[in-house]
Amino acid sequence: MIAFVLRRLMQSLIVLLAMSLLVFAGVHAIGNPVDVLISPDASQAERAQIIAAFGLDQPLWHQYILFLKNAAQGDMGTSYVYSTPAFGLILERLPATMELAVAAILIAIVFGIPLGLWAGLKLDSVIGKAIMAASILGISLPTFWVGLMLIMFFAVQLGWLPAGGRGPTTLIFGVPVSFLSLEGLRHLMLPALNLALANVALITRLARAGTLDAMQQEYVKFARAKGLSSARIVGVHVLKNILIPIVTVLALQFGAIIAFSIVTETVFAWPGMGKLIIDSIRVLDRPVIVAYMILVATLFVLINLAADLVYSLLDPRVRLAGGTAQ
Amino acid sequence: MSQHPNPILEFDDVSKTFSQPVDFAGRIARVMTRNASKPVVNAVDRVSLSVSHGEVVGLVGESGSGKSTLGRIAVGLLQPSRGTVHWQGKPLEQLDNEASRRKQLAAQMVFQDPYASLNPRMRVVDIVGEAPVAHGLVQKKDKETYVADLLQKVGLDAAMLQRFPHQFSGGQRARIGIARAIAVQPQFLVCDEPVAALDVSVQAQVINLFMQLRAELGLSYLFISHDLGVVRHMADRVAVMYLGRIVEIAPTEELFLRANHPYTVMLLASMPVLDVGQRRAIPIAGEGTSMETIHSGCRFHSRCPHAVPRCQVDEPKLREVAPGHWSACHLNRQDD
Amino acid sequence: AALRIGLAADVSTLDPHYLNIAPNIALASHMFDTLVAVNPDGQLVPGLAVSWRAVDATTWEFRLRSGVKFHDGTELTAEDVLFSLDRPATLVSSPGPFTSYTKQIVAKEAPDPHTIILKTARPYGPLPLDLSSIFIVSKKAALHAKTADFNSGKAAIGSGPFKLVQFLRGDRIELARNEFYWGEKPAWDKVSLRILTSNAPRLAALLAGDVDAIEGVPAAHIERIKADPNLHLEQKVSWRTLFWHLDQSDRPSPFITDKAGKPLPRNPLRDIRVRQAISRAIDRQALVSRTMEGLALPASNLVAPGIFGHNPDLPVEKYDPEGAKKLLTQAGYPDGFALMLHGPNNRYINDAAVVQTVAQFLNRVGIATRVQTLPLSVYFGKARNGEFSAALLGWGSLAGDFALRTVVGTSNPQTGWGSWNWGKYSNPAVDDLVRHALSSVEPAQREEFARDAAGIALGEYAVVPLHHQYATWAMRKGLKYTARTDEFTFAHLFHPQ
Amino acid sequence: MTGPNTLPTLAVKGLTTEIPSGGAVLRPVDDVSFEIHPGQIMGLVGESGSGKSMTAFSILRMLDAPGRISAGSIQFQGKDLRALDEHGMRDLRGNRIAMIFQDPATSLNPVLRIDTQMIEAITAHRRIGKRAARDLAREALAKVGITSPDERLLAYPHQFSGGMRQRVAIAIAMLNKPDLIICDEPTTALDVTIQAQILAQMQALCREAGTALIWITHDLAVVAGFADTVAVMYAGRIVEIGTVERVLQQPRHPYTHGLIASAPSRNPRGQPLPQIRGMVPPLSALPDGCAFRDRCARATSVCHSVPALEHMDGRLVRCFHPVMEEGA
Amino acid sequence: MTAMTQPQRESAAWQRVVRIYFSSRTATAGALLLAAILLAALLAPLISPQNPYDLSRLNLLDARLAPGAVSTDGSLTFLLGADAQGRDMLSAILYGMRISVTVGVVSTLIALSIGLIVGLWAGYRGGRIDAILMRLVDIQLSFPSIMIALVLLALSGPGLGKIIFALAAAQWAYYARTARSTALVERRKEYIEAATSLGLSDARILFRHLLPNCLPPLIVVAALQVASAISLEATLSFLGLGLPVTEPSLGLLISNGFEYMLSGKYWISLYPGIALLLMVAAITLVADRLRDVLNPRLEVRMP
Ligand SMILES: Nc1ncnc2c1ncn2[C@@H]1O[C@H](COP(=O)(O)OP(=O)(O)OP(=O)(O)O)[C@@H](O)[C@H]1O
Ligand SMILES: Nc1ncnc2c1ncn2[C@@H]1O[C@H](COP(=O)(O)OP(=O)(O)OP(=O)(O)O)[C@@H](O)[C@H]1O
Ligand SMILES: [Mg+2]
Ligand SMILES: [Mg+2]
Ligand code: NI
Repeated sequence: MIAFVLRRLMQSLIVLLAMSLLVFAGVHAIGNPVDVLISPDASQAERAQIIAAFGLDQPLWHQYILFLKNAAQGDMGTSYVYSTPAFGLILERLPATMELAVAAILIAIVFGIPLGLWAGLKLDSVIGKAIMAASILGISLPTFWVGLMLIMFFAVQLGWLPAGGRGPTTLIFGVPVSFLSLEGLRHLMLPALNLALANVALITRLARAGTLDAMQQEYVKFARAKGLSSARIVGVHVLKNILIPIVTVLALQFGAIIAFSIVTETVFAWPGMGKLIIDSIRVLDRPVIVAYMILVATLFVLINLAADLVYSLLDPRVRLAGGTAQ
Repeated sequence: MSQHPNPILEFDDVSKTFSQPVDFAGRIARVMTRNASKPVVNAVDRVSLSVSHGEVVGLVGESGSGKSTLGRIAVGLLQPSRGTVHWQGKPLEQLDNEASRRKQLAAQMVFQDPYASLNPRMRVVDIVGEAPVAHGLVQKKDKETYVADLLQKVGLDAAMLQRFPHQFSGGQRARIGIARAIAVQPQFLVCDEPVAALDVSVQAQVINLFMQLRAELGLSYLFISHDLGVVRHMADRVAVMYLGRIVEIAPTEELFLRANHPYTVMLLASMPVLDVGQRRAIPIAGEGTSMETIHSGCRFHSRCPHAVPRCQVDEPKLREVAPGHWSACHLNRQDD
Repeated sequence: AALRIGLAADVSTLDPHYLNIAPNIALASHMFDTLVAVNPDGQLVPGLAVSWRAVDATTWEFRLRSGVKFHDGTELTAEDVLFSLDRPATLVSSPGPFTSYTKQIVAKEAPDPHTIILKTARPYGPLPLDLSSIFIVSKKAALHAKTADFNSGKAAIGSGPFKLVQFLRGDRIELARNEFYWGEKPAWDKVSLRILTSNAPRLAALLAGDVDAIEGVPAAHIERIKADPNLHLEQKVSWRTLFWHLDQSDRPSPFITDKAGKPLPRNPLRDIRVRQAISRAIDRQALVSRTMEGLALPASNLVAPGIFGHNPDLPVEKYDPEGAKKLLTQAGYPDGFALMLHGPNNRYINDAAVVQTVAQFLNRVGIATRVQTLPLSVYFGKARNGEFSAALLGWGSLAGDFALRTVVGTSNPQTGWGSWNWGKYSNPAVDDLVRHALSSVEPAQREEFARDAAGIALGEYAVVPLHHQYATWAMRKGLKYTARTDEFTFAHLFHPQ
Repeated sequence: MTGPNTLPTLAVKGLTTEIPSGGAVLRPVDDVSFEIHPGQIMGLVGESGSGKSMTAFSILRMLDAPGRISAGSIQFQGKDLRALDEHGMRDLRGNRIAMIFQDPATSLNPVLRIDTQMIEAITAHRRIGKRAARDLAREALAKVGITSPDERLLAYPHQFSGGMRQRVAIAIAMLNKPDLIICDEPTTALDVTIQAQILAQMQALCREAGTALIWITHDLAVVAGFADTVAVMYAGRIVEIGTVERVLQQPRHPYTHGLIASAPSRNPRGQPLPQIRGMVPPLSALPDGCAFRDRCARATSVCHSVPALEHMDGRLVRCFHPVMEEGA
Repeated sequence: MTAMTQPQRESAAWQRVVRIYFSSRTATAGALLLAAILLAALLAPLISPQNPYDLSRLNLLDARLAPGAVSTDGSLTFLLGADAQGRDMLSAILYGMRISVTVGVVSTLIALSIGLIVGLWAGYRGGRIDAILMRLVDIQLSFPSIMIALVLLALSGPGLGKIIFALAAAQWAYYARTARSTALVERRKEYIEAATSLGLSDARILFRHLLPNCLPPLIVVAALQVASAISLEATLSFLGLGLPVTEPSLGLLISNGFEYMLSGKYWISLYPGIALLLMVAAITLVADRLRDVLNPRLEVRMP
């Protein structure tokens, strides 16, 4: 298991390197940030001067080597726009996004699993079918559209919840979080719901498929033959088995949630990483983009690693020592 | 001990170990946990055995003793870690490309589980006909007739060409597995517990089929089973494996009448027989030792009722206890 | 009383000299003053300088307002001004520095604490305009200050109407009234500026009562807001003019072909008749009323009416599709040709729709027009490289000659002229007039030159103007806003009704 | 049947189970009757698909929908199980009637520890502390010959060999000292040596505790050495039932006879084995009358009606033309 | 040997597939709906009242007319209203479905093929190849599709092909992972060993044996991904990274109309939304059933 973790981490380093190279090339291909940011009244000479000041006139590999050198010393570059260390900028936004993503995942789990179980156990019931139909709805509607509808309904029409923004934050271990106050929770509700919706649908479908499968298994029959109550059979025997694929998918989804949080954060004016990255991409703020991608990739690696570890906890048959396990 | 006439396939001191490849990270982890052992399974340990043309060699032994592994080595699905396999007298590694391709086809396997060994999403005509077409043994256009013929040969209706495996009964599936193997015109068949999953009445049909094929096509068999009754019926010679090693080899009748090795004796004793009134209550004799816990001495010593102190130290070698009857037990001769 | 405003764009830093982008300037204006201020109509008015004059062709004298106090209570002196004028040039790591506005100054001195003398290398009329972009910071607070010091509020010490309370990047900025403010005191003791970059959600925030006012009202909602008894709308013609850059370079244009898709030997846009035809084919009235939903004014100039250098003699092009067809025939394109219009899709009000609408009009007169809209990050770079045949640009300027120099002046890296002249229009006469205008320190004379230059350039369809955008603000009933032509949103211009 | 003259542990009479399937109704269990007394072991043999498991599940009332019991009675210690509600059944299952399944690999939940799976079987039926339940579990494991049960309790099923898993399943079945255990081919997947051990163990346990045992298998040899009585099923019906001695030494039904005749051990080495022609017809295509008639050499036109289960030579046989020759 | 003696020809495979498919009522409804949508999309040029791509046909004066209104020149009635350019919504939706179906299906197919090959290969070969491919997947997974879309847009301008590429690039990794995990299980099964011992080539084993057995779970994932590809395209359009504005997909229509939702002109966004929903629902229903049908076990066991 230690070998497994170590191997993963070493591979991840390569992933991060490749990642940063790709981002470099990508941003370079899109355009020149100076063209977007430069004062309208600046002359061509000034433009050339600024470009040179940023080293953007150097060959790309040159810029990349320089970046690596700095990165090795912990300097991921300074944002062009914010004039702040890029990594710090992202870390500053990380708690907000994490809060949102975690809330969304929690909602997905809390609603998705029971709904899926229900639909899987009561296959032919009206409710079971309705759940499946609703899940299609959840998957097919574009996030931004649902987001606006939520705002329209809950904020504008009913006036129950704020239309956007993050509520007041409290520091926990130096990390600002907003879910501790009622006001913060109220702000969190809609964006989290928006982000969760597609995932609720996904988890529901997964849980249903898992339940269907598990109910066919011999061990469920054996559990019945032991005289266990259906509550125990479903709540322990079935649930623990369906959790395994769900954990894997949720780990995968976590990345997607962060990606889609770009949209949700934009719609709900949520000051998270997603909004930062979309703004940065808009103005080609390369240090921020690179730092963001590296952070996200790292998160990914860690989450997948954690997922694999959880996986081996949930399913004792999984042995992590194996060659290059999942 | 390989002076049998005209062996078609011969294992010469063959071993197979399964181990985890240890990479850089693994090494670091081993240092960190101060764990120096490398997890190794000696699935097959220094086995020498030959099968003659037209001979049926039965291979028995308890679950996990390495029977299937040996079978897989025979048909080339696994490479031995040590030792060589001879095909018609020649070491496998000395065969040229064409010859080793021919060997590949000439040695086929009938798998243990008649269902898992059939691709659930392929129709019978493809399951059986794919390889002969791919190897140019038959024309594509003749595939159906060729497969139909084979099906008839194994006692299936040619009208079932287009069916999927699940649409067959267990006995029929076993026959499809056999048809697939003989479709590439092999000379040597490894049958890995081919009747274990079958009903009694069907079992008889399949055993009859094997014997019929042997008579018609002159096939040689390595017949793996732990059902001693079936092996006794089919085999000319029987080899008994225990934890990766062959502990006894003898002509069939000789083995059943004069079993020498304590493990063989125990095996024979636990075999249920259809004779009413023989109510035996066998005491629980340990749980089978596993491959990972072998240390030294005779592998059977922990379960052996006759174990002597020496059994814990020395590993016994195969010795000829009667003509053609070899056994590996210290109780046979005390001299060395 | 407290005021909450929804802003349409993110403020990247509070350092007023770091990045020359509108949201930063708008915010800085709450906390800092400039020597020369700009009134809501786009005219230069006294700021920290009560008066200024050109002593000679290259020497300017500014008289400072006395008794002005910074947020920390210290008094503003000429020292602070000189420091502030020097500071942009020290921020070398800015991609959009303010040095364009200080580079004309070759020498500066402060003969007494309330007088500043500035010298330029050549006669340079727009100096006061340039100085309206340079915020005056407290030398004491800002000396050696980094961006982080401004963001934390440590260095963000100005003399403006508000003091910084808190800057939550990407989320909100909290301000409090500067009780020492020298001008009219704002009506709000607390202001919260919230960043709401998406149109619909920003409006929703207003509707839901999360904010009291928003800027940049989406065009789609103007009607609804006008009809809503609880809301109030303010609008004003903005300084931003949208126009088409038509590729006039002497080579086959990249996105022009004949209708079968084969390249044309010549670039038809070099022919003034073709450019005129394009201008005539556009129904600006319909564009303004439909696509812009009334949020624009048909344009004939590069700068909006009332802005310095606007030439009132230039008529708005009449919609004349038949005339356009005739012109095309005369130019040798009786069957028209095929053209691709390019535009940004996240920059101006309804920009993508505007491009589509124009394409509609051009199709009507026989120019087979297609449309490609791109995000800004991609668009500007490509446009600058001359990769388009017809490209939409919006320009906001407080001086006509300035705009002409950059947008239609002959492109020349040495002089810095024509840095946004994507169409590569070039007319020495125009250049000459603009040069005269810029070097006139006498405003009336300067405006004369500027108008003449505009007359020639636009008469030759150097660019094809479309419309001037409206700037819009929506707020709850009971609030009023003094709408600004430069589109800036200033909390101190909101008043309870 | 031939047991001591006490109340039978289980008396099944005319049990018929139906599965509606695409318009038709399948009858995997058809008019099955037998009795079993405390301490007795009954072998239930038959080929795959003959309805052995369905019989077992019918007794436990654990048929998957849409299957249902359509006729017959199931008396367990004099109580009519068909009259019991689901709650009452649940109290019996795993408590008074336990069941062990064929495949040791799949009948234990792979993701739950052994102790969880054992303790829950106890606490589902008894008000007993966790610790006491664990003690019981440990005892039960030791009884089936698992060494160091304390460690084993903390293990997961995959850490056990097949034989040990099956022993765990047996231990679970015995936890509540049931009066009846139904074993559905519990040793088919195991090694002969382990099978022999388990058989011996089960036999001893039943004799000791007076538990009645139904042993489902298709291996006649297992029954021969182990059971008191044997019931042979074919296509949902019992075709022959009686003491092991009678039925296996002198089979009267042609099917039983054929099965025994085809065993390799009953035949000279290397010779073709006698085989029953054809194969078991699927339930949906059973011939009318005697289901075996298509494969039976002795069949005549009377076989188009269903023969009754009749007494003959100290056993019951369902055949118009029983085999009368001696020996098999 | 068997009870069945009369060799009867069994009906062709596809006939059985069809028969089984249509034995479910929901699946039949789904298929009909999908067929109707596909037909409408295919025949869009013939049945739609207007060619929404032909800018010379649009009239700005018709902008945002409500459903049922007649166009300024009186030539057509806007059954579902008109958008901000005076485009007939009905026509735009029909054409938009065409694009969205293409985008969703083609990008999914491409992503599926790439993902399948990568995943199968990684699962089949294991070891180093597996490690390399899976890390590639990791990179891909953490690379937002918005980035890819933007790079492509910069390199070659907007267009259907690029959007499809961007979506495919963003999604193949999901399939690769799913395929790999099934392949890991399947490759240990004996039928793969059987194929190996028959001397069949790796490619053959991969595609003829492994692939069909790894496909079913992927079909379900793919159906969902078609939906998410379509909605991702909408999202890209919303962010201005989508298709050319004059040739709107359903997603672009929705996002264009998005602004108008607050001002009562619901039809510009709502109707394309409904169309999208119906489409996705139909695809999901059909795919769910297809998975079942492709499962040979569903074929009744015959005597
Ligand atoms: N690919 C492999 N990797 C690691 N260990 C293996 C592998 N294949 C087999 N083994 C181990 O090798 C030993 C012998 O296995 P093998 O399958 O040959 O036994 P067997 O005699 O055929 O048993 P059975 O009767 O259960 O089929 C077992 O301990 C098994 O766990
Ligand atoms: N849900 C069902 N629908 C239709 N037929 C069924 C169903 N369940 C079982 N059957 C059929 O009922 C018959 C009896 O099945 P059962 O499982 O009792 O056989 P068995 O004797 O236990 O066989 P095996 O030895 O294979 O376990 C079989 O023909 C089976 O196909
Ligand atoms: Mg084996
Ligand atoms: Mg059964
Ligand atoms: Ni030999």
